Amino acid sequence: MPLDCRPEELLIAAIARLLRGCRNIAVGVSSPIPGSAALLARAESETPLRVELLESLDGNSFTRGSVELFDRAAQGRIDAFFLGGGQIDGQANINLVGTGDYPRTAVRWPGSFGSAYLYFLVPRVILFREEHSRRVLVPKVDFVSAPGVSAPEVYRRGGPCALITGKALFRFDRDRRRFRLESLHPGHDLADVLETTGFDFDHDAAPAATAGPDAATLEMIRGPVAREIAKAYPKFAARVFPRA
Amino acid sequence: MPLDCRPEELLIAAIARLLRGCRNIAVGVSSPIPGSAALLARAESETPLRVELLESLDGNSFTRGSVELFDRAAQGRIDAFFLGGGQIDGQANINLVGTGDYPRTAVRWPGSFGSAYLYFLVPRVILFREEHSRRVLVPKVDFVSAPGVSAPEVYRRGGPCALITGKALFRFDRDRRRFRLESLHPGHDLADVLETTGFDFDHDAAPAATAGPDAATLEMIRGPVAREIAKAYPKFAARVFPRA
Amino acid sequence: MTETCCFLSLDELAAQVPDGASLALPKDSAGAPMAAVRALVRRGAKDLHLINVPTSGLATDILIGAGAARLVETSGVSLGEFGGAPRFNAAVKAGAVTIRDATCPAIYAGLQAAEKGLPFMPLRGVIGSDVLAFRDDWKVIDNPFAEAAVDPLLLLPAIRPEVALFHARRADRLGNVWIGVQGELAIMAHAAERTLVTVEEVVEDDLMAREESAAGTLPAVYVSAVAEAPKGAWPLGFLDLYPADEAQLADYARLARSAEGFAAYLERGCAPAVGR
Amino acid sequence: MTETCCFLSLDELAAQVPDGASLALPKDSAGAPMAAVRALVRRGAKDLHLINVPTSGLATDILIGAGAARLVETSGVSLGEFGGAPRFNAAVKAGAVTIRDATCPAIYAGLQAAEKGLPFMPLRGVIGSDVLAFRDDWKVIDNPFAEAAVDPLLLLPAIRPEVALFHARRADRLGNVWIGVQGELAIMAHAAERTLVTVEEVVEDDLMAREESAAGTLPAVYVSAVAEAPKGAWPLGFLDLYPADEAQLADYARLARSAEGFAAYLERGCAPAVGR
Repeated sequence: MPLDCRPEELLIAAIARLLRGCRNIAVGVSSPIPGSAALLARAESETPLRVELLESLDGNSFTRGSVELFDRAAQGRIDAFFLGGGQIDGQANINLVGTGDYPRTAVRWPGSFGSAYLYFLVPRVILFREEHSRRVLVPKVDFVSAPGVSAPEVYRRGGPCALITGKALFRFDRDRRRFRLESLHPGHDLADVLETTGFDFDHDAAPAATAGPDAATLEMIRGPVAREIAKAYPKFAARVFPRA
Repeated sequence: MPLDCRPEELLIAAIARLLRGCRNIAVGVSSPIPGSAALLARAESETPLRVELLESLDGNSFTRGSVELFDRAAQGRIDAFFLGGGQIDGQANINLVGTGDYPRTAVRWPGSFGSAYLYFLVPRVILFREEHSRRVLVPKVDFVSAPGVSAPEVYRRGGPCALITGKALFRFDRDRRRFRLESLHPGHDLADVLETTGFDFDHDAAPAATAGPDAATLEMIRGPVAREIAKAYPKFAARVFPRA
Repeated sequence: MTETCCFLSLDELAAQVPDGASLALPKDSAGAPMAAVRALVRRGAKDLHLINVPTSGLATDILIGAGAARLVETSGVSLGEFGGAPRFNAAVKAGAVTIRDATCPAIYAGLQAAEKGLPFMPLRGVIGSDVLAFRDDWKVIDNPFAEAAVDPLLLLPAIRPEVALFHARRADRLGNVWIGVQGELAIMAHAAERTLVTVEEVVEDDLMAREESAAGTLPAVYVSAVAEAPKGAWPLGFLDLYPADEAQLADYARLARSAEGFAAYLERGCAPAVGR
Repeated sequence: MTETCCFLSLDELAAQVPDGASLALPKDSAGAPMAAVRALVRRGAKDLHLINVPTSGLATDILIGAGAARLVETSGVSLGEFGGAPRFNAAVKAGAVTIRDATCPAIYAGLQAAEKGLPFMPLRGVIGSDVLAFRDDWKVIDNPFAEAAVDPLLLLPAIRPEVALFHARRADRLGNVWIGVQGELAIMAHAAERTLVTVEEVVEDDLMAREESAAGTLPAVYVSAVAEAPKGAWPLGFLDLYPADEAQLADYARLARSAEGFAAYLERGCAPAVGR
């Protein structure tokens, strides 16, 4: 019987499952849910697992400056990273720059950050965007900050492995260059996800439900994970884990 | 009237004159005389002059490792450097590798160190070798660790400006690609230098004498310079400046 | 060590950044020189070519809002949890600044090329992105060491800023600057022609004297001038010294939505006494 | 932080360097791991491909003399004031090792290419030298960013050592290693597949906990194993901790002129207890 948990806790548990087997996870700025998921994965891992929280002054082991993240990714010392997108399309292209004609985009977002590089170098990139709408999940992004797939001659050691939103979890099939719906979060149905997704994707007739955290996991999330993530994201922690 | 000074002191004074106008001088390993000359140039300079002694733990300002010397040279932050050579020829090519057919050279020297790079990047490279003989000063080096001159299309911001030995001081004319004898050290004559130099060079009929240090300079050498160089080269200092 | 660095007031330091200069600025979270940015606004700096290393926020937004920049080379401009960068976004939309979108490691690569006196540095990734498509100063070559038949590889031209400007924890009297684990500040300074630094405090110890402090020190040879500016990152937070002034930042984010609101913020916020 | 580094004895550490491996070693003056080198000789290591970063001396001479190396990539091997490196010189002359002569910044460039996951790094200079003439693994291209008609530019392929091995002042219990201003040790470790470190002492403090010590620390993520080896650089000197053992070095320089003398030195000098 599913436990009563907050949507953020469901996402944290679901993302942590995607991180199983990793040895080194890096989490970018403004990423409290991926950060919590990485900390949960570390807490549940039977083998050593490092988490680098870029947001946090003492939550990472970079001693040569932030260029070290990119070098480490190239060295194969980062197994998983998270990217978002103002727009994400069905080929897993992401747009962090803006909508409309570049450069005088109608809406301007911050910029591509390290995405155009890390998407190629980190084996397991998880796309995370809570908003699940046709505004975000588009047929074709207006600007490709980082492409989801590459021509065979392009050096590429990594790329998208999954997309998780507030409604559903998709796996990305790199060979077919398409997303496949893996599960629907409790409370959401296929018709709604089809309606609010701007790109085509594969799916079962009756998709599974995204599993929530079990009691032990939930205890872990609300205890050590909540306390640790609060150091980097105090406001997030106060809102989501009021009792931690 | 020339002061009575040691040959090392004459060399130190002569090299220091070659360093006038520099702002940043780097001195490689095993270079007590160039190091002393750089310290003398600093003591006599009216404008700020930095000296980086690579040999010394605290005699240089590199905090990112020894790669910083090479980066700094490329940035234009090193005005002068010293190179030697097992062989030096009339085009200012230097050989730090060995004699005979490479790689199984009959005599093997340590290797080219940074010469193949710094010779191109540092504006004022001073060649220093105490031994003045046909063994060292050859018509053509057996192995070019670093070439004295380059084709016009080759990026080159620096190169040889002078060669100083135990007998004489030569200037290198980059346009004519030849050395010109500038002065003979006291006690040496042109006939001897012609006899002991394996390459052709230009010279006046009666070359000048290399000026020794004046009283103030000698005091500087034997005082603050001697004390400072002793930190990096205690044995050299004890031998040459027994009273410092 | 020879003393070549000079100590200036904030306004004197700002006067060392000529109009039209290319100006490298670090991330908001790692040494954004806010007091110096206000001094640049006070002196009416203009036509700056901003190089964000590799991203920015408030520092770039204020300079753009004040009309001090003609071009921004960046991998991202954002106020973080306070939302988008309003004057940057408006200026991009209006075409009031030229934007050169990059990606973080490409900016580091360009600076490292300059640090090494190289014409370019290679970088993996990026191929197939619109970041590359809109950068006609970047080149793709076929990797000459490739084992495969073709192996396209991006080359980034050197970025050599005329001025690098950042805020640091401390400097000593010789101009050595403690940068700690913020290695990108060393890359900026190595790459730049001149480096200007504001610091929380000037200390009497020689930072180069002990190995432990030397390891995190940018030597004075790279430092053109230092200005003491306590709370010089305000209203941003700075390392573990002080937290962000959240009320100020929220205020900025709200006011800067309009040009008028931004002007009102500036009038209040860039007076010489503020933030000192 | 997760503990992934392991603590080994010197002989266990030496066993982590497989025969035939490429092995990066630092300069004699900046972390040459002499105790580990003796352990390698004791275990009879062979066919090593030595990469001097960027030069070496006693460490390389002993490994060559002991028949442990098949190839040496170096910018210089010398005993400094004790003269040439006798076993190196003899082996080169006899063709007993393959020599790849380089120049210091080329070795750094190759390691930095590996550090950045790049196929190569460019380098200025070197063109027209015989260093380049004898390196068929190096390439010269025409700089694609050149303003002039032609601009030949050297490209160095990445150097990715299987093992980096060096001696450092201290490690903590998590495997973080203090390297101070010896930044080339970080480059070596970043570039290498595995990094083995001997240290003067293991300390109880977490070196990453304070910014001052973190700035000079190689994080444990790069460190495969650590062995405690007090006086681990002996008979070389080490930083300001101890001076070179000049009598030993003079003895070595004299004995190692002949293969027999070297063998006698080894017998005395590589017994497990020596240098500990």
